[in-house]
Amino acid sequence: MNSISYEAKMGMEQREGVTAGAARPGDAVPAADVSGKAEDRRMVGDHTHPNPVMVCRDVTVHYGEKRAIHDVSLDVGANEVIAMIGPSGCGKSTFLRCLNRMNDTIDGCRVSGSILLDGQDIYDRRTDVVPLRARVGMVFQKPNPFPKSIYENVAYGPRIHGLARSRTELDEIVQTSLEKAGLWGEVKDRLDQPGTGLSGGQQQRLCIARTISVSPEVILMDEPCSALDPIATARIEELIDELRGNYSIAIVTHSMQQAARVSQRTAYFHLGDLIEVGDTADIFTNPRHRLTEDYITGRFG
Amino acid sequence: MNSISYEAKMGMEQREGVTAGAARPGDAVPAADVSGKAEDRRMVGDHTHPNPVMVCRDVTVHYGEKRAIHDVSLDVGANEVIAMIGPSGCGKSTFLRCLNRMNDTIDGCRVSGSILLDGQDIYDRRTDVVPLRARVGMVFQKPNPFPKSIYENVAYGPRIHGLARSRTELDEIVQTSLEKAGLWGEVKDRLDQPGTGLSGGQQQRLCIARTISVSPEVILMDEPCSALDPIATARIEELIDELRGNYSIAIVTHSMQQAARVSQRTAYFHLGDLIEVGDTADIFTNPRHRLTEDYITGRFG
Amino acid sequence: MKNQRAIDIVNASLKRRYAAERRFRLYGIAAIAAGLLFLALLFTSIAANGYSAFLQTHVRLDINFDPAVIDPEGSRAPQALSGANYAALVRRSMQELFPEVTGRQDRRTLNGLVSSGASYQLRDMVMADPALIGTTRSVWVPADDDVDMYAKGHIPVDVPEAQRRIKDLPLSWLRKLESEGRIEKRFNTTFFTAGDSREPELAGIRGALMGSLYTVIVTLALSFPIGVATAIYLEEFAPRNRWTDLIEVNINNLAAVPSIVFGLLGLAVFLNFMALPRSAPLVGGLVLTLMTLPTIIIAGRAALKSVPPSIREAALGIGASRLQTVTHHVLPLALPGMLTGTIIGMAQALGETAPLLMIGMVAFIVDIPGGFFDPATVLPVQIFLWADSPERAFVERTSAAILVLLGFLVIMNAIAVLLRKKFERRW
Amino acid sequence: MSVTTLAIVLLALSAAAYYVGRQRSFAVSRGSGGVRALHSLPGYYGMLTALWCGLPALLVLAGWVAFEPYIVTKLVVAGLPDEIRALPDARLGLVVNDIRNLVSGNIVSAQVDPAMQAAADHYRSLVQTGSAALAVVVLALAAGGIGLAWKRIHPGLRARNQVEGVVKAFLVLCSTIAIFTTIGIVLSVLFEALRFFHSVPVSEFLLGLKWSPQMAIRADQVGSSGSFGAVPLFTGTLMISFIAMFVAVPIGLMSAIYLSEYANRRFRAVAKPLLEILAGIPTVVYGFFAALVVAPALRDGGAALGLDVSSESALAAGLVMGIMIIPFVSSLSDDVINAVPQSLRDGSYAMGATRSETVRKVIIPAALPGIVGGVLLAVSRAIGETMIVVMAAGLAANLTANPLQAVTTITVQIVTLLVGDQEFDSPKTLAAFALGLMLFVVTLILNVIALHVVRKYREQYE
Amino acid sequence: AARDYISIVGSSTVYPFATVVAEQFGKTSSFKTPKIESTGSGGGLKLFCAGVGVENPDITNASRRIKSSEVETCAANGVKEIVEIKIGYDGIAVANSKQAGQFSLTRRDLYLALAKDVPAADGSEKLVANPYKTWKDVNPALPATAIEVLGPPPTSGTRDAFVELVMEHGCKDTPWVAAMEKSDKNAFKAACFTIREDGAYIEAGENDNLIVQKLEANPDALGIFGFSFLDQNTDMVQGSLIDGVAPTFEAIASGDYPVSRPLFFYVKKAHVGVIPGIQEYVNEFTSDKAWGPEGYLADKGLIPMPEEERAKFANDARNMTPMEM
Ligand SMILES: Nc1ncnc2c1ncn2[C@@H]1O[C@H](COP(=O)(O)OP(=O)(O)OP(=O)(O)O)[C@@H](O)[C@H]1O
Ligand SMILES: Nc1ncnc2c1ncn2[C@@H]1O[C@H](COP(=O)(O)OP(=O)(O)OP(=O)(O)O)[C@@H](O)[C@H]1O
Ligand SMILES: [Mg+2]
Ligand SMILES: [Mg+2]
Ligand SMILES: O=P([O-])([O-])[O-]
Repeated sequence: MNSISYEAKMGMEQREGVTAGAARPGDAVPAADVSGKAEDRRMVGDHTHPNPVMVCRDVTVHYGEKRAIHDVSLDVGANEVIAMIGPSGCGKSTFLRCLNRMNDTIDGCRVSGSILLDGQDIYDRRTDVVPLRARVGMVFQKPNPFPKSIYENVAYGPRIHGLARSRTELDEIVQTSLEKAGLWGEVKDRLDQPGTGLSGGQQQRLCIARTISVSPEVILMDEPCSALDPIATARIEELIDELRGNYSIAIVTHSMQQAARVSQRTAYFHLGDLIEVGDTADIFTNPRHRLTEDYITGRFG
Repeated sequence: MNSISYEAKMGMEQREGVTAGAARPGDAVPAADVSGKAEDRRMVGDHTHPNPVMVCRDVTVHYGEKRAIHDVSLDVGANEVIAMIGPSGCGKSTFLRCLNRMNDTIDGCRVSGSILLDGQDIYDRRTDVVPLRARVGMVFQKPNPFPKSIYENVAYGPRIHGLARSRTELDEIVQTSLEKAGLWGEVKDRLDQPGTGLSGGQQQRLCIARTISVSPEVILMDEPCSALDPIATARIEELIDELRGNYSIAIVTHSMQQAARVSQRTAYFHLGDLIEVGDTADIFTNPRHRLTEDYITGRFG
Repeated sequence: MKNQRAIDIVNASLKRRYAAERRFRLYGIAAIAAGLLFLALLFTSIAANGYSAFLQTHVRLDINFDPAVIDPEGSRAPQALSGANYAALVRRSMQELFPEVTGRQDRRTLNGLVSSGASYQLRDMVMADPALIGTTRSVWVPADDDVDMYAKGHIPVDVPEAQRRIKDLPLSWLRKLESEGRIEKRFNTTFFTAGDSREPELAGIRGALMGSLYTVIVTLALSFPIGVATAIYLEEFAPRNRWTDLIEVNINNLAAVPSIVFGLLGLAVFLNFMALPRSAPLVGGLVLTLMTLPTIIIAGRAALKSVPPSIREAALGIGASRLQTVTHHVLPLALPGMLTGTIIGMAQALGETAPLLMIGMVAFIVDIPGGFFDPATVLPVQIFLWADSPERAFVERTSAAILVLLGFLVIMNAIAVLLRKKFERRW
Repeated sequence: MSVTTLAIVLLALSAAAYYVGRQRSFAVSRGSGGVRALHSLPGYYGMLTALWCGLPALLVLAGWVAFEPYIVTKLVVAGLPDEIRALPDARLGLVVNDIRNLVSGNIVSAQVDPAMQAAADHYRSLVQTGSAALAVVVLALAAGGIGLAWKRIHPGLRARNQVEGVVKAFLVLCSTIAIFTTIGIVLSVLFEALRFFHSVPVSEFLLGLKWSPQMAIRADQVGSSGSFGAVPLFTGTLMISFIAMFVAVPIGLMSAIYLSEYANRRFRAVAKPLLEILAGIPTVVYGFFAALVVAPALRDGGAALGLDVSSESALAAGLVMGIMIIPFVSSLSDDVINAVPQSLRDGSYAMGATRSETVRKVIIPAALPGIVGGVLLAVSRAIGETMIVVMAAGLAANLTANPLQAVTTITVQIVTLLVGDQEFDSPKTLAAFALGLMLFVVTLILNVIALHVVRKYREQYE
Repeated sequence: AARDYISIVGSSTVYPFATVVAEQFGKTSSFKTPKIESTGSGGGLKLFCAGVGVENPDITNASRRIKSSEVETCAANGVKEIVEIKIGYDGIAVANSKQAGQFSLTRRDLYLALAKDVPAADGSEKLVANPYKTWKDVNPALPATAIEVLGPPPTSGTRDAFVELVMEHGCKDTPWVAAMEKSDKNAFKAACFTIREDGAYIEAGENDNLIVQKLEANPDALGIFGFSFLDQNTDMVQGSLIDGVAPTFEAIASGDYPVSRPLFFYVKKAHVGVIPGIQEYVNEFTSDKAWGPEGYLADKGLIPMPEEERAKFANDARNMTPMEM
């Protein structure tokens, strides 16, 4: 764990920020103001990684006429956890979904720029999304197990990708995936029961098991803990830390504490722009951009 | 604000708990263990309030055969914010939904014990849920504005209850409610636009405005911020603090930081039992029950 | 203070609001009750009219299987046996019962009391068992439709003779037969085993039933997969553009095209252009397929829409192709809704007459169709044709045929509902 | 080999091809790192091989089935005696029919003469040769397909994409059927309609207030000139559809609401399919019900109130039609109401709304687009219905707004014009086609409008 | 597949008779039972005249004679030789419920009651919109019930026959109108053949059973339908006397009852001998046991032709003599 303990330093400050807000009742600042007035939005920090798995350059995404993110360049490094933070609607999810082309499913979504996985542009016309998504797995904000048994949930990926030659091999994959996701102990006796019958935290871990069952290289997580209680959250954070040994992980989160706890690098997005990237410890202790600072100290506008 | 600054004290500790967990990879503790082994589950602390609005005694709820909460006794005091915390599935929402009989809508849900509002048992056969719910409003985890205009969302309650005798009176109610919810400034120019078009935080504030539009005495909030980003969360927390002047508020949250920030009293639930109640400051600095302590320090089982 | 006011207002309005609530609920109950009442009303009125058709009056005759009539040459050749004059045997036995009837006209009337089907029945008996020849047997033969109506009380006997289909003289004969126990109502097997006939007592619905079966098989086999495939394409694959808008508007519009126009289309395309045979269940099925497709597609799309997108995202997210996502996850969840559309669509197809008019299925067809290319008619057409027949005895048979059709419909619905239940087992 | 056996053999071959393809994929993967090195799952290679084996062969088979009679007939005719060959085509066709009857052992028209017998034998032998040749070709194609696929399979072959391409092509094909149906319908009424508009100007047809197709259609027939103003038909259609919707929408909608919001699950499981039966009762039955039960009751009821109710009235037909289309509204609305998220209900109940308030103010508005869809389907059905109107509302084209009078509808006129005595170049019969076209165009316009309205509405709320 | 059965189309009026013959034929011969479609006379002739060949019908039934234009269409499509067989008569009854009294009408009464325009009652030589509301207005001898007649629509052959046999005749009772036939044929037609559209005449579809049932439900109404339906429903409805004659079997057969029309079928000669059984079917139809006065068709309500007419058409049938027009 090389992340810093965020709360210890920021807690008081943030608290005060809120208190200060509360002290001015009725004076709620319109959210629109967050956009700031012609601030400097040039990126600070180093967006590259010495040993990148995915390399994104000048990624711009439009939904129809609307530009959601603008010229974002960022690497995802091998065996790192990179956190993406930023106010709601700033384009974190959009960027994340570019990385395994989940945006393809959205009508009117256009992506430009280049995103390379192992040197190959994933938006190239010849790239097949199916193996891409097997290599770049995704865990969603709301746990979304299939309405099938726990076993089938995990076995689905290996099955469609033909990863197991025999039933025993499949059983093995299911077991290892569930073990890695820290769920095996809890469900080993009821693998044939519906995955939808698990608790929220268990469901989310099931989804993680499902994702790692196809041995992806990168795992994308979009606010994976927002529906979970602290215990479940803690367990998933543990898991992320553990998975880092084998996978690269990009995680979107609203909780700065969480970003501080789990990530090595953090990227701060603001209104579609990537504002600052850097070591998590640096970002939280020593933000270089004013917008970043405002955000992590809870001051805004 | 008489809440204590939780993070300042707990952050380090919790962090370490997680770190400790991460340090033992593969040794994920099954959630089932959380249930503990025949621990002492008798309640500690004082569940009464000197000036109660709602008085609950020995409330037990069953879903079909399954008992969700067991013999919970708790008061909701006038002009206080009481937070309910506890691991997922411990019955926080169930208890909260008892307070305005939202459980009535769930098939097979049975409630026993007594819940008094101004001395009258709300589960009495003669009690009418309609005025009850007008007096005890509720805000849900996921913002759920009606697919109507912002104005109509807020005017809905006053309309069905006939609280406004004229259009101007209604306009007034809508405006005051939106003002109280800190949303007026942001939406006053587009009251006729759909409420579903607002951002998540705005939607949640709209739901709060909708709830206070019928002048309830108690407001129940079930994880009102879990879908929101820090800025929106901070704004809603401000709002809660402000509303406390006129209303009693019972809030369920997964975030101990939030509980620490907004509430005066905190109740800790565990597997259907109310374990500990007390001043928020006391609970977080000096938990008396081992389960509470385990939970708030992030140590479990 | 203000709180107090608000809650007072709420309380004051409660009575009115609860009254509105009760009224609303009552409307709901009334609506369902009205729907079910109409169904019950239709059903009972049909059943009350039709149940008697399941019985048929028979007359017991003592038939002398006279070799001189049946097989004068004694060859026992099937040809000879089948061509013999069995009607003469029937006439003779009637004559023996009423020797006093002599006039030519009277004897004609007398012979008219039994159905012309009696001789076919005797023929079949002899063909099945030539040993009968030379013996005398007591045989129950079907009575004429007028006698049947009389026996069932549909012909009032207390009105002036001129207003009755059965005059006084035959009435006296019937009374005599009754007193001798020679008249009896028996279960009407003919109704279920025979094809159409112009003699009500010989008419059956087997032909129409088989025709309906073949037609429905074609319709179901085509419209369900095509409808589902179209719904899947439009909902899951098609880009939202003018072309798919066009398809959507088209499908909605086809739902409003009068069914007879589909008949015109069938005539032009399937008969004239593709030279498929007229009156064939295959063509009927094709036309009804085109007619039911919009219903199935519209319901299918609604069902697909209601599958939560998170399921699709989950599958796509781990690298399932779109098609795999649909077939593995979305379709199973949408199937119940698709079945709803299919039930309604098939129910409609099963009851349709007008489009079949244009493709020659509104026809008198006696032989029971044995395949998709044989000339056939369908139950609603049979009902339509019988309803237009002058003979009174067809009235009850019409109702009985409707009952059979409803039975068919109920069975089909039940199967679909069971299927729907099976797939609806969501977790 | 008969076509059926051939088809079965082909199916069996395809199954075998699946197996072969799968095995082949295993085999080729062995060299390059096992199954994981394959682009697609082995099953997809199997399916691809099966498609290669089955699809071309099936197409050839279908082509043969379509053209065999034609080819064989040509050949048989070529072998017939000259005097028969000299017959006009149609007569020749009859002779061939007779030969076929002879071949298939059916009853033949007359004595079998030697020439016929010879022709029949010829026919038989041709068919035999033909089917033998077909069998050879089809089987060869199938085998060739397997071989080709076998050769093409290598680890990089994008089998899944190709199989899915075929499936997707099938899906697209299916969705175009609606278009082809529309084109077919337009074509099958357009020309006749144009001929109609030659004798009756469009303006008169569209704006004329009098519909009376009483027209002499043969020289010696009595009749009058006829007039073809379709306005009374449109108003009649409108009125009856309106009355039907007046019955069906409240009953259907309230039933749906009751079923989804109030009734328990078991009641719903029984009542819903029961109501669906209403859609399947033959319209003749409804027609009798309307004409013999409802119409007299209305008449007597009207008389008691001092109203003059015609014995055939729009009201009777509309009421009964309304009953018939109840399930279209109730079943489809029930589905969409169920799909309204629970969170909206919770939101409303938590405000202290009663159930009915929640339904009226929150659920119905939210479900409206879907309900409108169901209602549109029901309207469509009402517009297209014939039998009930013929039997209960009569055929008189009155231009009236009084539902107690007899009216007629477009579809009724189409049907009566088409099944009554007809003459295919008199406007009287051609009018049916013009009406069909008009109805088609009008409903098309209505549907386009509906699509836009629903879209707009939906966008506003999502 | 080859066709080995006879295909018959045509009139819904002839359908009940043709089907009886077909059934009898199928049961007693070695041939299959013919398939008979009820398409209406015009629709049947259209199909019939579409050409020679298996896909086209062999025989069409008609409740009117074939038109010369139709013969031309036939010829243009290669259907040159058509054998015409007249099979008998169908009486058209004007009837009402037995709950009310029997009507005795003249054709002139019917004309005045049902025509759109009638000669002015004051005797002046002009046509006025039909003013009559009750039968009594038409003829003081008739009851004072409102005129309400359920009858076939303009697309029906029955309607044409009714107009020809009743309206035209009734119309000619007024001499100055009759004179118009020569002077102004169109005006004459308009005066005599147009049926009123103000609700007194109710177009009631082609289902005669339904008309009978409606009469039963509405005793004030009269209905126009085929004799066989009257025959089968004598307990419910009664035929009105027309020009003093009741619609009975005998009266129609003898020609005393004025409202009856001939029924026909047409055989495509080119098909005889190539489609199995056509000749035999026609023979069955034209045998005395079928269409004779005591034949089974008479039982079903077909009014037989006089002896000599039967002989002529039976002869035509046996020899397949093509018609000439
Ligand atoms: N499907 C879509 N169509 C149109 N606009 C969209 C769509 N999805 C997102 N957007 C817009 O794109 C912008 C970025 O959205 P995105 O979901 O990436 O934000 P986010 O940072 O993930 O926010 P949150 O924290 O609320 O999840 C927002 O303004 C949003 O309104
Ligand atoms: N509708 C229901 N039917 C049956 N069991 C239910 C239902 N709702 C909740 N439960 C069960 O009751 C128990 C308490 O649930 P509740 O929702 O109150 O927990 P919670 O504390 O709010 O959890 P969370 O933090 O996840 O929202 C759980 O075990 C849950 O599974
Ligand atoms: Mg997001
Ligand atoms: Mg909860
Ligand atoms: O069907 P018809 O031509 O006899 O009216």
